[in-house]
This record gives sequence, C-alpha cells and structure tokens, in this order.
Amino acid sequence: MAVITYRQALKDALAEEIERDENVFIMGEEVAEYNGAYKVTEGLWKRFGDKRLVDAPISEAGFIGLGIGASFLGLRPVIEMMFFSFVYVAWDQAVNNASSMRYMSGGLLNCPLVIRGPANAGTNVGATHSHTPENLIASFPGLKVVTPATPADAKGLLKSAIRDDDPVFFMESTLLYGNEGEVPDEDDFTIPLGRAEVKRSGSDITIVAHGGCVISALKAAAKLKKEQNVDAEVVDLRSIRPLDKATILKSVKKTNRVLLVEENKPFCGVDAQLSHIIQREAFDYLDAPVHRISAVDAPAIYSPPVEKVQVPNPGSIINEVREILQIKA
Amino acid sequence: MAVITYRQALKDALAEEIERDENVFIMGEEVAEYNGAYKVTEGLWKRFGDKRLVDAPISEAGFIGLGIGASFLGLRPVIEMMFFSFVYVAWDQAVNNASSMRYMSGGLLNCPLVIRGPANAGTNVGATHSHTPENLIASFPGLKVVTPATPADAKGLLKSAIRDDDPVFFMESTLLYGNEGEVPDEDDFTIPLGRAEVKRSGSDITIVAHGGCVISALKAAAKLKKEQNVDAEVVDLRSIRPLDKATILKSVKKTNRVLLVEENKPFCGVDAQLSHIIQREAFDYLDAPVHRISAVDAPAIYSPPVEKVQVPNPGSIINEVREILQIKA
Amino acid sequence: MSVSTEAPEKQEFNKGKSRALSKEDLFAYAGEPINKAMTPEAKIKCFTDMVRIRKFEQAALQSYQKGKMGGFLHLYIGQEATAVGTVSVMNEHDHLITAYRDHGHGIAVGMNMNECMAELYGKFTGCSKGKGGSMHFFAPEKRYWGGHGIVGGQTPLGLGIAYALKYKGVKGCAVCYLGDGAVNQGVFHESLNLASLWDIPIVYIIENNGYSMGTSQVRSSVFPDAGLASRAEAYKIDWDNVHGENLYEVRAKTGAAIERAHEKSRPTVLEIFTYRYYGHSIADANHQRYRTKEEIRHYQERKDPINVWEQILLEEKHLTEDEIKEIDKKAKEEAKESIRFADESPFPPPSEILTDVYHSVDNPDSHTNEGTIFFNDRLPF
Amino acid sequence: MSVSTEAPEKQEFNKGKSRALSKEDLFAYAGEPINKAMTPEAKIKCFTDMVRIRKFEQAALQSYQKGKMGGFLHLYIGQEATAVGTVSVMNEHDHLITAYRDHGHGIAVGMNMNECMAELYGKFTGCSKGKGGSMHFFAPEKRYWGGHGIVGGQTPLGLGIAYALKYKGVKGCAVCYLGDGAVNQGVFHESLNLASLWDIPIVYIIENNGYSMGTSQVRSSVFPDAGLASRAEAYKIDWDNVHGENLYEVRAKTGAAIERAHEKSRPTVLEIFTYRYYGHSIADANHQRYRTKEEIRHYQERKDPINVWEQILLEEKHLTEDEIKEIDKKAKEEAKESIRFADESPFPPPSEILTDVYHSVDNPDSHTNEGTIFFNDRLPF
Ligand SMILES: Cc1ncc(C[n+]2csc(CCOP(=O)(O)OP(=O)(O)O)c2C)c(N)n1
Ligand SMILES: Cc1ncc(C[n+]2csc(CCOP(=O)(O)OP(=O)(O)O)c2C)c(N)n1
Ligand SMILES: [Mg+2]
Ligand SMILES: [Mg+2]
Repeated sequence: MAVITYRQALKDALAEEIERDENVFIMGEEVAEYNGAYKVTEGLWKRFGDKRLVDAPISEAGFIGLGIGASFLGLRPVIEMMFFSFVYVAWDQAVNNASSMRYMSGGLLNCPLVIRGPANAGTNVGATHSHTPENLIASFPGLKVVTPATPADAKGLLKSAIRDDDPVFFMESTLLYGNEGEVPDEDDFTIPLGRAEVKRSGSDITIVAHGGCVISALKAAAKLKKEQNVDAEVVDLRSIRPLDKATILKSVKKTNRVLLVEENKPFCGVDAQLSHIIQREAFDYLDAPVHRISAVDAPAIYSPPVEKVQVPNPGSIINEVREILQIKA
Repeated sequence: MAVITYRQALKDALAEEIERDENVFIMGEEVAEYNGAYKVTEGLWKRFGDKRLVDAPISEAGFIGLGIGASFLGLRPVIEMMFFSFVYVAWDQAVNNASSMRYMSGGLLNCPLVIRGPANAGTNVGATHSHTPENLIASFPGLKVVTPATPADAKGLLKSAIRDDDPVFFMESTLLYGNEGEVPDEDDFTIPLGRAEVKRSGSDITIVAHGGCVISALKAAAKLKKEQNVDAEVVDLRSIRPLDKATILKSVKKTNRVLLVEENKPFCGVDAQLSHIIQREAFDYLDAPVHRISAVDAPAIYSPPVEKVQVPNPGSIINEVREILQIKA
Repeated sequence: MSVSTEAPEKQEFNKGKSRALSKEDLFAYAGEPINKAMTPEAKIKCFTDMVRIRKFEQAALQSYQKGKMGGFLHLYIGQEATAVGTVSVMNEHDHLITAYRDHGHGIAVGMNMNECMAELYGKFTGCSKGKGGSMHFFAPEKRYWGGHGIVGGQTPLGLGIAYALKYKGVKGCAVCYLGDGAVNQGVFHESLNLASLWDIPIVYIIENNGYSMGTSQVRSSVFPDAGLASRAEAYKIDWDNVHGENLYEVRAKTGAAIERAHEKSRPTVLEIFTYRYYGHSIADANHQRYRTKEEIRHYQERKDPINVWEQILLEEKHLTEDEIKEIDKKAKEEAKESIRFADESPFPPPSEILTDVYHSVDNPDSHTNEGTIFFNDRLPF
Repeated sequence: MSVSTEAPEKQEFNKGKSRALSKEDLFAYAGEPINKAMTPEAKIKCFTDMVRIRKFEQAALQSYQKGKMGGFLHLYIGQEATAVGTVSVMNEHDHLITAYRDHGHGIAVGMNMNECMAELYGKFTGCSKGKGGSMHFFAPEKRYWGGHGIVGGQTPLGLGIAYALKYKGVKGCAVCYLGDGAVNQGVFHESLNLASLWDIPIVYIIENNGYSMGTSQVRSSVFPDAGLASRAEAYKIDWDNVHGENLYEVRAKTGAAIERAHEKSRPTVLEIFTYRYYGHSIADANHQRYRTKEEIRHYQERKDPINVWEQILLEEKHLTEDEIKEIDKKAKEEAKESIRFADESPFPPPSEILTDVYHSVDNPDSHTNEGTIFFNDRLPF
C-alpha cells in the first residue's frame, strides 16, 4: 500500500471521480487557478481544465444553490468550502433546500451533491472561522455527513460521497491534511458511508471519536497502555449520518465504559446524541455514566497557546479516562 | 390575575418594554402597518408609530445584521421572524456574528438583541417552513434561547429577554398564540431566564418538555392520572440556554424515570443534550434508560392528517410512558 | 427625503389615469414574428389555459374555505398571462422554476388538475404525494422544478439548472420566476452576477404584482426610474419591462430573452407588471387594508389578462362568444372533477413519512446502505 | 462572449501606460475646501500615520515569520491612504467598521501599536485580550467597531451602527469598508437597498485592490464600465470613484460622502482603487502566480500612497528629506518597542476562555443569572 498524505488522498479521489464520471465537477473559491486555499485541488485545473474545476466568486449561497439546481439534472457538483464555517452564509441553500427538495417533490428528484472542506478548530483563526457544524448539519433528515480521520478513509469515503445520490457534507480538517498513512492501491477503492471502524481494539474502555479527535484518541490510548496498562478501544465513527450504531454498541457492551470525544462545543454536539443512544440501548451494560470531552464551551479563542487548552487533546482524554476508571494520577 | 391569550401576553410585553425603554424598537416583515403576520404586534404601530415599529423588506440577513450593529450602540432591537425557519437565510449574521462579537472584542461590546417569532411544526406549511432550530441556536456559546409555553411565561420571559444584555432567541409557536391563561397583573412582571418550572408535580415519572410539547405533556399527564392512575411530573424547561439543570435533576432523582419530549427532529435535539446530562449526573437514580419522543425523523410532511402523526402528541406521550412503566394498554 | 418612484402601472392608476386598453395597446406586439407565427389553435390554447388556471384556483379556494386543506394557498388569479405566455414560448429544452405562487405555472406546463388538486388536499395521488402542498408543485418530466417556499431561494437553483444545460451542451435555458419582494434577497444578486460572469442561459422574470404580502413594492425596494429589471445593468445583463396583461407582449419579450439564452448563452432579467386579485394567501383576509377596492377594480376591469386576450381573439375572430362560454364551462367541469378526484383519493399512509427523504433508502438496490439513518428511538406507527 | 472590462488603474497598466503622476495629478484635489483647510500639522500627521502603519506591519511580518503568532495576517501595506485619508475627514460622531484587513484602520483611529501587536501575539494585553487576533481589532471608544473575518459580514453591521445614530438623532455616520471580492456577498446588496430605502447615513467604501485572494477582480464580479460603485444606481444611491494613491482625492470624495450623510442622511458608495503589495495573507506565499512582478512594481513605483503624499508635502514644503527620515526612524522604533511589549506580555490564563462570552456572566451584579450556561461536564483547567 502506498503511503500518502490525507491531502493527496483527497486529491486522488477527486481526480479519479472526475475521470470516471463526466458529470463530476469541482466548484469553489480558488479551487482552480490558485490550486486551492489548502492545495487539496493542486494541479487538477491544469489537468482537467475550466469545465471541471471552476473558480467561484465569494458567493457561497449563490454557488451552493447553483450546485443543488445542477444536481437536479444529474450533474455531481463537488463544492469546496474554503472553511466549512462559510457555509453559514449559504445555510438556507445548504441545509433547507438540499434536505427538502426530494421530500417536497415526493421523490421526483434528488440532489447528488457533495459539499466538502475543512471544519476544525485549533488553528488560531478565531471564533467566526472555527466552526465544526457536523451536529447541526446531521440534524437535518435528508442530509448525510462524513468526517474522515485518515488518508485511507479520506479517499474511500470521498469517492463514495461523490457517487452517492443524496447530498453529502464531507468535513475535513486542516490539521489532518499533512498526515500520512497507507491507502490501498486497488484502483477503485471505496468505503461505504455508515460504517464505523475500530481503529484500536481494547477491553477496558471505549473511546468514540470522529475527525481529528480520532488521532488524539489513538495517541492517548497508546500512552494509556504504556503508562497505566489500560487497554482502550478506539472507535472512529467516520460517518455521522448514516451512523454505525451497531459497532458503537458492540464495543460498549464489551468494555462497559465509554468516553465520547469531539472537537465541537458540547451543547447538542454529535456526542450528546451518541450518549443518548448508548444509555438508551446499552443501559444495563454501563458500569459508569457515559462521559464526554469536547471543546471548552466558548467561541474559539485566538490566542494560540490558549486555544490548545480549549480543544480536546491526548492529555485531556487521558485525564478523563483516568477519572472514569478511577485511576489516581 | 387576568386571563389573556399567549399572543396578547407577547403584545403586552412588547408594549410595556417599548414604553419603558426608548431604545427598544421592533423590526421585521409586516410588523407595523400590517399588524404582524400572526398579529402579535397588532395595534402597536398605530400606538407607537414608525420609529418603534419598522416594516422591513424580505432581507433577513440585512436587517438582522442591522439589528446587531444597532445593538452595539445600545439600542435594543426586537426582530421578528415571520417564521423562525427564515433565520436560515440570515444564519451567519444571527449565529456567527451575534455569538462572536463580544468574544472577539475581548468584551469591549455586547449585543442586547432579541430575535423572536414562531418556531413550530404541525401547521401543514411544509418542510422548509417548519424548522424548530432551538438546538442549533443553543449550541452556540454566546447565544441564549427561550421557549415559552404559556401566556404568563411568554410575557415574563419576553420582558426579561428584551432587558437582557446578550442576544436572546425567543421561540414561539403559532399553535400557542390563541391559548389562554392567567398572567399576573403586577405591573412589572418578569421571569428570569434559566428557570424551569414544574408545571405538574407527580411521583411516578418525569416528563420534560419545552414549547408546545409542554401542553401536550400536561394533557397526557391528566389522562394518565385518570386512566391508569399514573402521576407524572411535567417539567417545562422554558429556557434552553441557560438551562435549569437543577430542577430537571431534582425531579429525575425523585421519580427515577424520565421521558423527554420535543417537537424537533431527534438527531442532536435539545433532548439529546438533556439525556446526556441526566445519565451523567443522575446515573444511579435511573431505574430505566432516558426515553425520548420527537418528531418522526423526516422533513415536515404537508399532508395535514399525516403531519399530526409526525409530531409528538398526547397519545404518543402516553404510549411511551406506558412503555417505560411497563403498563399494558 | 424620498427616492421612491413607482411602477408605471401604479403611477398611471394613482394619477387617476385608469383607462381601458386601446386597439393600439392590444395589438402593439401582434406583429412580432413569434406572435405572427402563432396558430389559431395555439392562441386558443393560451386562452383556455388561462381560464383553466382561474377556474382551478377558484375551486381550490372554495375547498380551502370548506376546510379541505391546510397550510397556505397563494392564488395566482390576475397574473395568468405571465405563466401561460412565457411557457407558450418555451422549447423542449427549456426549464422553469418559480416560488410558492406556483399553481399557474403548473397548469401552464401541462400538469393535470387532478394531481394538482390532490396535492392541495394532501392526498397520496397529488403531484408530490401530498408531501409538498400548495407551495411545492413539481413536474420534472415537464421540466418544471417547482414550487419553492423560501423567498428568493429558487433563484440560484434556476441558475444551476441553466448551468447544467450549458455544461451538457444542450441548447436550452432556465426561466426562473420571482416576486417583487424577492429581489430583496441577497442570493438573487449573487445569482445575477454569476449568471453574467459565466454566461449562463437563464431568464429571470420578476412578477411585479405590486406587493409583497401587505407591503407595496416601493416600501420594500427602491424602485429605479427604469424599473427593477434595470438593476441588471449593474451586471451588464440585458433587461426589459413587460405589460403583464398582454399575452402578446409577454410572448414577444420572453421569446427575445429565450433566444438570447439559446443563441448567446446570455442571461436576461424581465420585469412583468401584473396584479393579484386575492390576498397574498388565504390567511391575508383583510388585504383591503393595504390597497383600495378601486385599485383592485382598476386592474380587474382594465388589465385583466384573460379579458385582454379575449378581446384580442374576438377581434381576430379566432373565438366566438359561445366558444368562450364553452371553454369556461369545460374548465369549470374539469376543476369540479378534480375536486371529486381529490376528495376520493386516499391520504398517504404514515409510513410515507419516511420515504423520499433519501434516494439511497428508497432505492436500496442502487446503493450500499449501512448504518442507521433515522433516529427515533421508536416510531409511532 | 465576455462582458468584462477592468478598473481604470488596471487598464492603464495593462495598456503599458504605466506612468508617474504628474503635478496636475498630485494637486488635482488640493484646492478642495476640505484640503485647503488642512493645517500643516494635519498633513504631517497623515504622512506619519501612513508610515506608522507600514512600519507596524513590516515588524508584524517579521515576527510572524519568527513564529510569534498564529492564524492569519492580512497586510494593508500599499493601501494606507484609504484608511488614513478617510479617517482624517471623520468627525467625533462618525464611526467605522471594516473587514479582516484591519490594522491600518486601527492605527489610523489612534490605537497604539502595543495593544495591536500584543493582539497579534495573542497576548492578554492585546486590544481584544488576545481573543480576536489579527482579523479582529476593536476600539469602540474610538468608534472603531472592528475587524470582521466573514467576507461582507460587516456590511449590515455598519448599517446598524448608522441606523442607531439616526435613531438617536446624532449627527454622525458610519463608514463601512469592504473589499472588491466582498461585493459578491448578497448581504451587501440587501444592505444597500435598506440604506437607500430608509435614508441611513452610511458611506460604503469598496477598497478595490484588484484581487480577492488569487482571483482578479474581473474574474469574481462583472465590472460595469463606470465601476463597481456605479451599481449603487440600482438603489438610487450616490457614488464615486477614487484614486487610492492620492490622499487629497480620498479626503475630498470621502468628505463629500460624509457631508451627504450628515446633511441629507443619505448613503454613498465609493470605490477606491488601490493595491496590496504583499500576498492576500502570509499564507499566500506565491502571490506572483496570479500577478506579475511588473504589475506590483508599477504600483509600488508609481502609485505608492506614501510616496505620493511625500512628493506633495515636499512640494508644499511642509516636510524636508531629513524630517521624513526622522518620521521613518521614529515609526520604526515605535514598532520595535511594540514587539518588545508584545513579547514580554503574558498570555491570557485559560480561565479567560470562559469570559466575554456573555455580558450577563461577566457582570453578575447587573443580571439575574440562573441556570447553567456552559455545558462541559468538566473543565480542563
Ligand atoms: C426568506 C423568507 N422570508 C419571508 C418569507 C415569508 N413570505 C412568504 S411570501 C412573502 C412575500 C413575497 O412577495 P413577492 O416576492 O412580491 O411575491 P408574491 O407573493 O407577490 O407573488 C413573504 C414575506 C419567506 N417565505 N421566505
Ligand atoms: C463568506 C466568506 N467566504 C470566504 C472567505 C475566505 N476569504 C477571506 S478573505 C477572501 C478574499 C476577499 O477579497 P476582498 O473582498 O477583495 O478583500 P481583500 O482581501 O482584497 O482586502 C476570502 C475568499 C471568508 N472569510 N468569508
Ligand atoms: Mg409581489
Ligand atoms: Mg480585494
């Protein structure tokens, strides 16, 4: 298996889908001539030209709406948000129109659309640019949400998202773009939406995470093993909606203890929903309440060292696991 | 105590605050000359004139942003959303700007702004018009969310919301506007944000609800008493953020069983957060998992009789209580 | 200081210059090739469709008042020549999309009254299975993409449809209708810039009926002396103004815009001056608080699109008084029949709440569905 | 078919007509009353402030490269005459608000370099306590309302500030700056309509520096022959174009707009043609992929606002070469000192994460706080 970056994996997925299906095109700010603000589309404009890579003005509502309309006729727009926070200026188009069109028409149409881009905090870009709205978006029936943590997942899930016939919000992280990992070479590697992955198996506690927090959870688990001989199982959701309840519950029923970790603010985060599902469906298996760690409940602070404290990290994960297992430091 | 409608209670609160503070004004579509799409502001334009009641074009992003800017200078705009669903075209202004301004300025400014209007399903207006985004909005630190269920709460909470120095989203229901109830006559009656109310006390189970579902829960509780001699305690959140955890937990620790009811879609609804809090903080008091009822997880369907089935109602609440208490029908 | 002028129609009325259309007015655009080329059958079809729209909505109104439907009902009556006239010049590759005042466009593209009335009733036999209601008529196979409730929300969607046609190399365009109040939604301006910047074959038609709910046009948007359409100049887009009561003029100017889209792949903005006789929706009972009986009568008596077209067809001897009565009668019967059909049709079963949410769920064979996609702990049915 | 023309400045350069400003150019607006009335001190202050902005940002750039800050750093260098010239004609009741390229405006309104540099460093002594960073400078006591990162997001906020002034009967206005890329955000158009419809005393200043990130202006928005500001006509708003390198012209035309706001309570849109020498932000390293060295040199050599103003002040004998060197030296030292200040200042303590979120939490005495408002199960500090 080739070892490539998360960024490269995304680019490969985009290139392969553009080649596979003439209806696939990429639209967004600076995606073409500039090679992408975060270089995810680097080289694609040169390779595929103006039709398949389209630089758009700063009119997110306009071009997301355009993407939805174009998808009615069978095009498969892949729209890049330079930051996912910017979807807020296009919110009505992105969540209200995209989620309702098929339903209100009684199934006469569908929206095979992908909206992708980085959604993460921790890069000191401040409150308005650091939103992680996977919970908000996944709350809309009609929409799908994917949050890959590794290069392999990034590639396999993006290809599936583009082929999906429903609107898929594909949420990346600028902090993961440079990460390297093995990606299967098979020429049409895809990963179905809705399948979580146990990224590390263990027996003492289940840590559930998605996106960048999966990496922190794995670091924490390694340290926990080394330093307190605690064997944590790390479940990567990969896909928020559809959600792989079975894998989560299976792990919880095995370890009887669970910590949910997310980079988002706590109120009504994805992990609030998971916490409900777990206590509802695995009540008798829980030896302790479901614990959560999330960002400190405030807008993202700019100050670099302080923002580090604001978002979950291996250290805070380890502390919480200790708390759950009542291990003295 | 006078018996007035929920609509009248809102109107009285608005009129009293306009008279009390020259900085209070109402802006929105059809709020002035037309007397309000749902007649909440009926007569106020005649009484207070163009300066205090302002008819706005269909430019929600524009006039909500305007309201935020005006609040910097100490005005207290009360902005009406004809339907709360329309806040989505102004989402970035309403949630990103309103929640971040104070923070990003290090506390140099604040936004004493109220955005109010109906947020409910069940009136056959279709998917795009039936959103109940109290969960989405309350997920933003910096914002406050209030959902009154009775005329007294509507009046007392709206007056507090207008006097509050932070942005408050005040979410009503078109299905409640006509409901009558007693409202204290005291000339400056207010209810502090963040205080839930036990609307019916009972010992067998706790039903937690907010907004219109409180009324359904009370109906269900009455029937449960009559028909199966089940004594349900009904806790009305009234305010989502701040949230009165103490009152909820107190009730749960008394009854040891809880049903959460909301009109919203289930994924990451307010009740997902409550479910987490309850199992986290009252784990050892729970004799059964926390149960939830919410709207059937799809966009709001138009067909009138079918939408009735889609949203929670006394019948579905009773069924769920029976399920929790294992009472055969 | 005030900067507001008003639409010419309105000014005319306000200045007390309410007058019937002269022969010159009636036939001003009759000589246009696109109208010259019109067969008698085509002219009669336009008349018939306008009458059918009116009868359909009058029947719907009665049913609404009998409590047969819920939600909103926005009537198009008074504006019929816009939908019928514009649709009558569209070709096989031209698409349309509009706002919630969408019944007229539906009938104009050939939806039958039964599926439309059943939709209003929320019946399973409705065009949208009763899931969309009055604001959400759809007929994609007739290239009609709805029916949209969020003001201005359809304007970028129409752009996307036109974009797809250009992308696929199809010689067609999208016609996207919006109201005079919808021009105040920012996304419409974003769409105009994109349309011009990228040479997208779209025709935006502002149906200026003078009001957005209870707000007269000039209270909601600054009216440039040359009209709202003239704002298109900010984006170097061609534009024109249209008297909405005259089907010949509607056809001529829409035809020119569509030709521009087909031949040059350039957008156009048209402002069609028209009027709605009923309130904004059924809820808008006291719509005479914001406009006078006289104003309404002015339009009904002098500017009614059906009367105007009737005069023209009588003059041209394509129709007789008797034939007109017959068309009227048939349309009434058709509407009546649609009521019967709607009444007798079943409601969707509750299980239908969870279909048409996801294409992947509705078409399991064409998708790998894994995981949970609906999140109720239990279902009430 | 292409509809794009380009801004005059750009055309001039593209046509190879790169030329130094003539005396006529330099003094074209010197005779305007508002400039005639300018004292030598005022003129020198404008020069000094432009130099201070440039030195501040050059120092900030060095620190950024040393890894002293995180996030973004958008430099204003090349555009100084816009902030300094416009602020120099504002009165005690005039307010301003801009986008994320906000250092210049901050220095121009009198923020001191220390609080600004400390903010870039994320220090507790920063103007926003280190919570906002480069994009979010605020100085409300100087009527400067930030510093806004969402493109176009400040345009309705500025409108609200002006609305409040009018509401309170204060004879002032708001000046709201935006970029040439920001005109493509719909909310700006909603704001323009509201400003005109309601006679709001606001001046919108489009700082057209030719690019939105890597996208040249004409690739992002259709450029009307008369310029972007001329779109204001769609709303019957007065507008004008300004050569951004000439402080006299900036003052004259901004002054006229502010007077219109004060006297007639009418809005204005100004398009100021300017240029940024550095990349969009520090991240935009290879900004020479989308523009040529020659183009950059053209602006630096022929259109540099500081050089132009220097020429003028030398001509007018308000400054000598030595005095200029002295101003330069002082500004450098001031910037150096601000680096020291920022370096030595403390970071905010983690507990600061939870302050300034809610006014009610920060001011318990003036509020009844009940219930839970923060929702972490436990805090990491
Ligand atoms: C974003 C948004 N805001 C408000 C509404 C409520 N609303 C529905 S129709 C309407 C008036 C629209 O008037 P106009 O655009 O002139 O169309 P017309 O009703 O005259 O056909 C309003 C305010 C909405 N549906 N969407
Ligand atoms: C809504 C939104 N979309 C995208 C961005 C990312 N972005 C930040 S600045 C910028 C370019 C803006 O260019 P312009 O308005 O010309 O201002 P300038 O940088 O030239 O001063 C973009 C695309 C953003 N901040 N907000
Ligand atoms: Mg209208
Ligand atoms: Mg620019």
